[in-house]
Amino acid sequence: EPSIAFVPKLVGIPYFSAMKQGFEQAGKKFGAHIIYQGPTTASVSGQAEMVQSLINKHVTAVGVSANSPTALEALAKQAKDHGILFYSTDSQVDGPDVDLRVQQTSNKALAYTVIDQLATAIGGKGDVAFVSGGPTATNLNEWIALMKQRIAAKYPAIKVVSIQYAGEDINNATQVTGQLLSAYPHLKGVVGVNSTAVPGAAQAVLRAGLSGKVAVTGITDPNSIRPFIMNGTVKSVVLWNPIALGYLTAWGIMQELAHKPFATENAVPGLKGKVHYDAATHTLLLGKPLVIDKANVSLNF
Amino acid sequence: MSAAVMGAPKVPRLRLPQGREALLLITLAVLVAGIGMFSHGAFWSRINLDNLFVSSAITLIPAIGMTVVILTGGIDVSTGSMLGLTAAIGGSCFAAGWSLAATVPVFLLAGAGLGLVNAVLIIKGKIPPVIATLGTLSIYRMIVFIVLGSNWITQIPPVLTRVFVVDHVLWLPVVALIALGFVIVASLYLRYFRWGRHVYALGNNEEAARLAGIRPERIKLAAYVMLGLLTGFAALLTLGQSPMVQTSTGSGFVLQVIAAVVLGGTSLSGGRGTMAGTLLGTLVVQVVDDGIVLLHIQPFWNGVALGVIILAAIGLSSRRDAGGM
Amino acid sequence: MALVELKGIVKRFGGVVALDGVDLTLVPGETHALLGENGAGKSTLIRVMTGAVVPDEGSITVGGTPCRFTHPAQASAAGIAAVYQEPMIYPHLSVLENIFAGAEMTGRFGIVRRGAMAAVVRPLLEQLDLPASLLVRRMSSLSIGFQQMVLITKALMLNAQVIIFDEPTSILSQAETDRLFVIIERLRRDGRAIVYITHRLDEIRRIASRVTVLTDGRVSGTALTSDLDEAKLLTLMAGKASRDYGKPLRDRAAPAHGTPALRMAGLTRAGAYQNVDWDVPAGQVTGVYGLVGSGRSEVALAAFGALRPERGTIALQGRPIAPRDPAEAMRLGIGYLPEDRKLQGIFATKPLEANLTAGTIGRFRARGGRLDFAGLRGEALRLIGYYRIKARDETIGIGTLSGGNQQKALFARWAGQSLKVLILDEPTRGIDIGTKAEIHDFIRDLAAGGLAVVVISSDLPEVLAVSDRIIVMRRGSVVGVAEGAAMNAEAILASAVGADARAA
Amino acid sequence: MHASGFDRTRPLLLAAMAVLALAGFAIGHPDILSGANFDSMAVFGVEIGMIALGQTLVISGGDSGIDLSVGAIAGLAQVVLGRLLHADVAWPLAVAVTLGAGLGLGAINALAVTWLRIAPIIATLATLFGYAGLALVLSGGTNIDLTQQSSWFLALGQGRVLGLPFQLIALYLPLLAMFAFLQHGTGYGRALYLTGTNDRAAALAGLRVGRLRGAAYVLCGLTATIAGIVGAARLGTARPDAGMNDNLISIAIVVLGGTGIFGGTGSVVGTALATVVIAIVDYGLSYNDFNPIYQAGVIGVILIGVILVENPVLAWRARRFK
Ligand SMILES: Nc1ncnc2c1ncn2[C@@H]1O[C@H](COP(=O)(O)OP(=O)(O)OP(=O)(O)O)[C@@H](O)[C@H]1O
Ligand SMILES: Nc1ncnc2c1ncn2[C@@H]1O[C@H](COP(=O)(O)OP(=O)(O)OP(=O)(O)O)[C@@H](O)[C@H]1O
Ligand SMILES: [Mg+2]
Ligand SMILES: [Mg+2]
Repeated sequence: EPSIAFVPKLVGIPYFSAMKQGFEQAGKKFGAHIIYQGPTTASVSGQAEMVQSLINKHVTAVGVSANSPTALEALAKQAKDHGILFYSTDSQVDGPDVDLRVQQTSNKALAYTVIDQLATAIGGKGDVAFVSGGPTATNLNEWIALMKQRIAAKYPAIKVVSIQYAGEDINNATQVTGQLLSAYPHLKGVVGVNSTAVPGAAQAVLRAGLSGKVAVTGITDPNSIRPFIMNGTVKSVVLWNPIALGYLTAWGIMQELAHKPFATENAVPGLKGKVHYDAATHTLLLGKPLVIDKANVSLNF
Repeated sequence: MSAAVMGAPKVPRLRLPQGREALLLITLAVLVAGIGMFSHGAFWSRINLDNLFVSSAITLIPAIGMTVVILTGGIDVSTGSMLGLTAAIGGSCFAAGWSLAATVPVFLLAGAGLGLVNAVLIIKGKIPPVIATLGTLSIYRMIVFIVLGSNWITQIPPVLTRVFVVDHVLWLPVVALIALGFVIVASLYLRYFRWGRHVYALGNNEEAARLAGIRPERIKLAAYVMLGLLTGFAALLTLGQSPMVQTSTGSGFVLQVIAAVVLGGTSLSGGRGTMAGTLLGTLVVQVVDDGIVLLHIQPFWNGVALGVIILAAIGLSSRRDAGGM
Repeated sequence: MALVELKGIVKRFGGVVALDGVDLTLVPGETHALLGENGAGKSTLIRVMTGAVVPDEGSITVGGTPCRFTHPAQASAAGIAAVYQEPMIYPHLSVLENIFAGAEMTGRFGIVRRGAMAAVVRPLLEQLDLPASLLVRRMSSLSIGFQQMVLITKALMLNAQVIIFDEPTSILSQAETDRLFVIIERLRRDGRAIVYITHRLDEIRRIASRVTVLTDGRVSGTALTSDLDEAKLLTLMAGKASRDYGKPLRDRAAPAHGTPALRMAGLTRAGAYQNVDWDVPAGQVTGVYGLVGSGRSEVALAAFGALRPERGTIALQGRPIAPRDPAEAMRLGIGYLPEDRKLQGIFATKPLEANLTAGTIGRFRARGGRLDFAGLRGEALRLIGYYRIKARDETIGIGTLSGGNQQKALFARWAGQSLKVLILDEPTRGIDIGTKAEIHDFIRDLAAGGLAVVVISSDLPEVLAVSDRIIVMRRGSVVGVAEGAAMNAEAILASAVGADARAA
Repeated sequence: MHASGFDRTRPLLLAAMAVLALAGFAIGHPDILSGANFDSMAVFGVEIGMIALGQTLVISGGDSGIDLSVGAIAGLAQVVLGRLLHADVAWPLAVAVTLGAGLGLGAINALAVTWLRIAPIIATLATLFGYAGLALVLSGGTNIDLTQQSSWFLALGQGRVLGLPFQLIALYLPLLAMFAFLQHGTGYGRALYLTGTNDRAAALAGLRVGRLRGAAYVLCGLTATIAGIVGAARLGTARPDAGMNDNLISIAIVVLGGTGIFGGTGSVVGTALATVVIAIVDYGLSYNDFNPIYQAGVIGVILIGVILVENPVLAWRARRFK
């Protein structure tokens, strides 16, 4: 039975636990032992240390949701030299030595969907602010860039007045949003870019008595945002299904280990719909972003 | 070299607090005036003031306990983990459907209990406070991970937010009023009550205090337990501020608390400092932090601005405080 | 009827036997002096009585009931109070709080009654001739002399049955000592038992009725003061007769001509000293006498670069200097032995060797920037031997030495350096009589070697014994300079105290 | 007693603990005793170990000395280096400039503490914000890719000497030797110990207290910078947040190594042994599939446990001397 190790950006957050759940479902189904280990903070070096120890232990496959796109390239090569499969999922590693990449959804589709939701909520015009997580998180920064791109192209009446960084901490997000609300009295909307920023921003808006006047949306999971969707502060947020992402990753690894090549469109047992594969970048793509609103907020992840 | 360092006499002074409070007050006034002016009134908006008062209060409440602990010559660096752990324990009760009335004591007891663990390690185990609490900092955080099992708790009753944060009494959010009340009581207690004076005596010279019949162990025990209790209360308030418990809840918090206390003029070697200083220190930190967003400073420059303002404001006042040569 | 009875007290510190079966009986209405060489065990005995140190063997009875003190609180409950040799202060608290720490007067709800405490202590301050304004000052802002006065006040305040003084007057001058004695005498008549430790024999004769001599942790004799003369005492202490103390040691140097090695002119620092002129010639010992707080130490600190004067000039061998810190002063050739041994002098947790060589580290450099450890050790051993410091070896922590031996070590640290000017502030504080004379010899030798030496002391006989000239200061000003025949005790005391001060 | 006040009990306990930990892990997974694993432990221990060397000096200098900015310095150093390399500056020059910058950052700390007389915890907290902010500004918040740089440069973090990691043999051990020599063999070390013990007495003995302490902060800035450079070369990446966890760990290592936070005691030798213990425990736990959340907790237990074991040992030794 092959052992598949997954090193998330950090442990202790529901998002990666959900991915782990998907990994384990697939592990049970396809016969693989899943090892889930990661640093307790999103530390590049901590992640590298875990990957190194897993390589030294000669697991069958090791992979990450990367805290840095380049910092693990040397380790990917080392894995390859030891005959260990190296993959990245959720947040990718650059370079030629990555055997498999699994992408939740196209970054572009995700960012565009968020902005479309925002535009609907604020009527297509007004001042908005972004609240992000860590200022150095690669994928968050990429999404922000794409969101701005969408605004420039499609919603010229929307103006991004500020981008703030609150880390992975809901209290900081609440506080920063509170400050934004006073610093920009005409603010119409707040976009939370990571899973703590959206509920934090919603809480600040709620506290300031601006529910309904300032729209909040962004990228987060249903569990975190449920209270705010139920009380009407937030209409919709955007995500994908992390359990499915984990599941797909594990399936993809099993395919690779069995030397079964991917088609451009793949049917995955246990997943609905077809999964696209890009041979040039060795990337499996889970699917379209998922809009979460009152109708489907009972999803549990 | 400061005059005080050489042990040389200086002009008579009436009481402990040095010019530090006055200097902090001036610093605060300058910051408030400056930010008030350049933020085009945004600083004075209700939303901002509430925001400021609520976050100040949540820092201030444990800072009161921390001041006492540092006055005794000790320190507790586990406060952030303690806050996280009490929030996790209390939050689990909420998640299990406990009522507010049943859960509030859980927060306070959990906090006091964790404080007691620190106290016992320090007093009975004779472990230097930094080491003991560095140890429990990691251990408490580990327990947070175990308790939460990497799920965030979101079932926090909204009434917490309403009661502590949204409702106002006398123009202040309830938390702020509570914090202010605590500061006043603690300040009076330290200043006018026998036990409070013993805290200072102990921090000044433990050996002398022991020889004078003061029992250092009891005072230390009370100080650490009280800090735990206040931290437990702050955990409850944190959930009123943002209704979610994360595994990272409270990390980075202790530095903020210690910074406020030390900035307020409390000496890390003990025996010197006041509650008023801690109050002002807390406000200065929060106002600087607030001003950076209000002044529309580019986010990447936040840290630089924060660092420079602290160095400038504190550096100038410290130099003055030390009185030159 | 004995108030306190110690029997067979033994206390060991590691390998050192500090007390080796000591018996002591204290009776009410008697002042009992304890005498002994440095390191004889006096302070340890005191600490046993106050519960600060738990003896290994022996028994203590107070008022007939056997006691075993494991915490100082028990001793103070039993009515025993002490002024320790090393000032036990709360530096950041006010004088009032220092006096009442642990014994606050409280009213309803445990509120501390400052007013009442001040009212209680004020008469006592008056008797000690201390201003009431002292009460609100921060303890650390006082010079050590004043701190000592405050601690004495504190012990007197406690209203204890047994009051112990461990060298209370070692940095007090005649005037303060006199005031203290009046109070001690009254307490004695009140029926208290007083224990008094000192190295000044004249004081013993003035107030003590009984003397116990300790030698190497044993009682070598107890006698009524009236039965003892100096020679006998010294023999008891050291087992040998010592040189007559108090006589001039040597011929005075001829009055110096030419530029003095150190000259300070018009030195002023508001609130501390005004218009101070000091001329310190090379090859001589210049004594500086004054009451506690007369500003002697502060002027010295100015010369040493530790406290900048506001006005005035300092010249070294005719060249004006303005040292910014002690390091610069030392490079110029000025040294200063501070008066506050614990705070300004020793590195308590460091070995004797490091303490002895702290000022000369830079001189012991071997190849490759290495410290010359053999050299350091050699120098330390030389100093230990030369100045007869009683210590197991040079690696022992200086904090475990007796007060007098710590003082000798500090003296050795400075005397061992090559300088032009050396200012010694209370150099013999806590040093026993036998050794004191030796230190005086050392001081005279330094001067004879061409060094300009200043001796600041509150001990008038000492100043008279070692000095070639004496500067007298009062309230921050120089009020007299005496030389040759003019150097007599009465005249110097009179100008130090000031005619007006007595009246006030 | 040594001038350092350093007692041999602690190093012995730490050494024993390292052996025990290894033995314990070997029960679960005997192949942990392989060369590759020791290699990895060394590689991951070296950077924090270097930072801890500097931190030891700062803490032992007294006056509540502490440097909270070490992590930020490491991150800023990486960013400066990354920028220079991307501007096609030759790597030796870029490294040299970065080292110079690191000295400067340390010097700012030194000035804030000794000249502005700000309490070290506040001063270095402020510079922590400042340096981390500068790193963000200079990098634009992004990951800087150094994987394409000269392999000579990358060898600083990935190379090998005598079959062992380059940074261990050529950087850490020499640094450790230098710092140990500085502390125990030179006048500077002696003077810093005295300053840490009693700064008033030190000043009045003619020691330049401000300079002595200031130098400790400068050296600490330097070690953090070297650690940052090694990290960048090891990962082929420069990041503004590279040192985010280093502050607390470096302090924990220093106190575990026996340096008292009130100053005047301790030794980099203890710090080095503590680094070894932490590296073994850290790596060993993850090698044994322990959930990483227990790693921090175990380190907490070690901190407390060492003192709980040491206290009776010290008491016993004191009694034995009677
Ligand atoms: N804490 C301690 N640890 C080790 N040795 C100690 C300690 N305290 C005192 N000693 C030793 O006990 C002996 C007696 O010291 P003590 O202080 O009682 O002497 P003393 O008679 O008061 O001398 P002095 O006149 O110099 O004050 C000395 O040899 C001293 O070194
Ligand atoms: N009556 C007083 N009450 C309190 N402080 C006083 C009084 N008189 C003088 N002082 C303080 O004492 C200081 C002088 O102390 P300094 O140490 O220089 O004197 P000194 O002659 O060396 O006395 P000491 O023997 O106490 O060391 C002055 O700065 C002054 O502030
Ligand atoms: Mg003594
Ligand atoms: Mg003096």
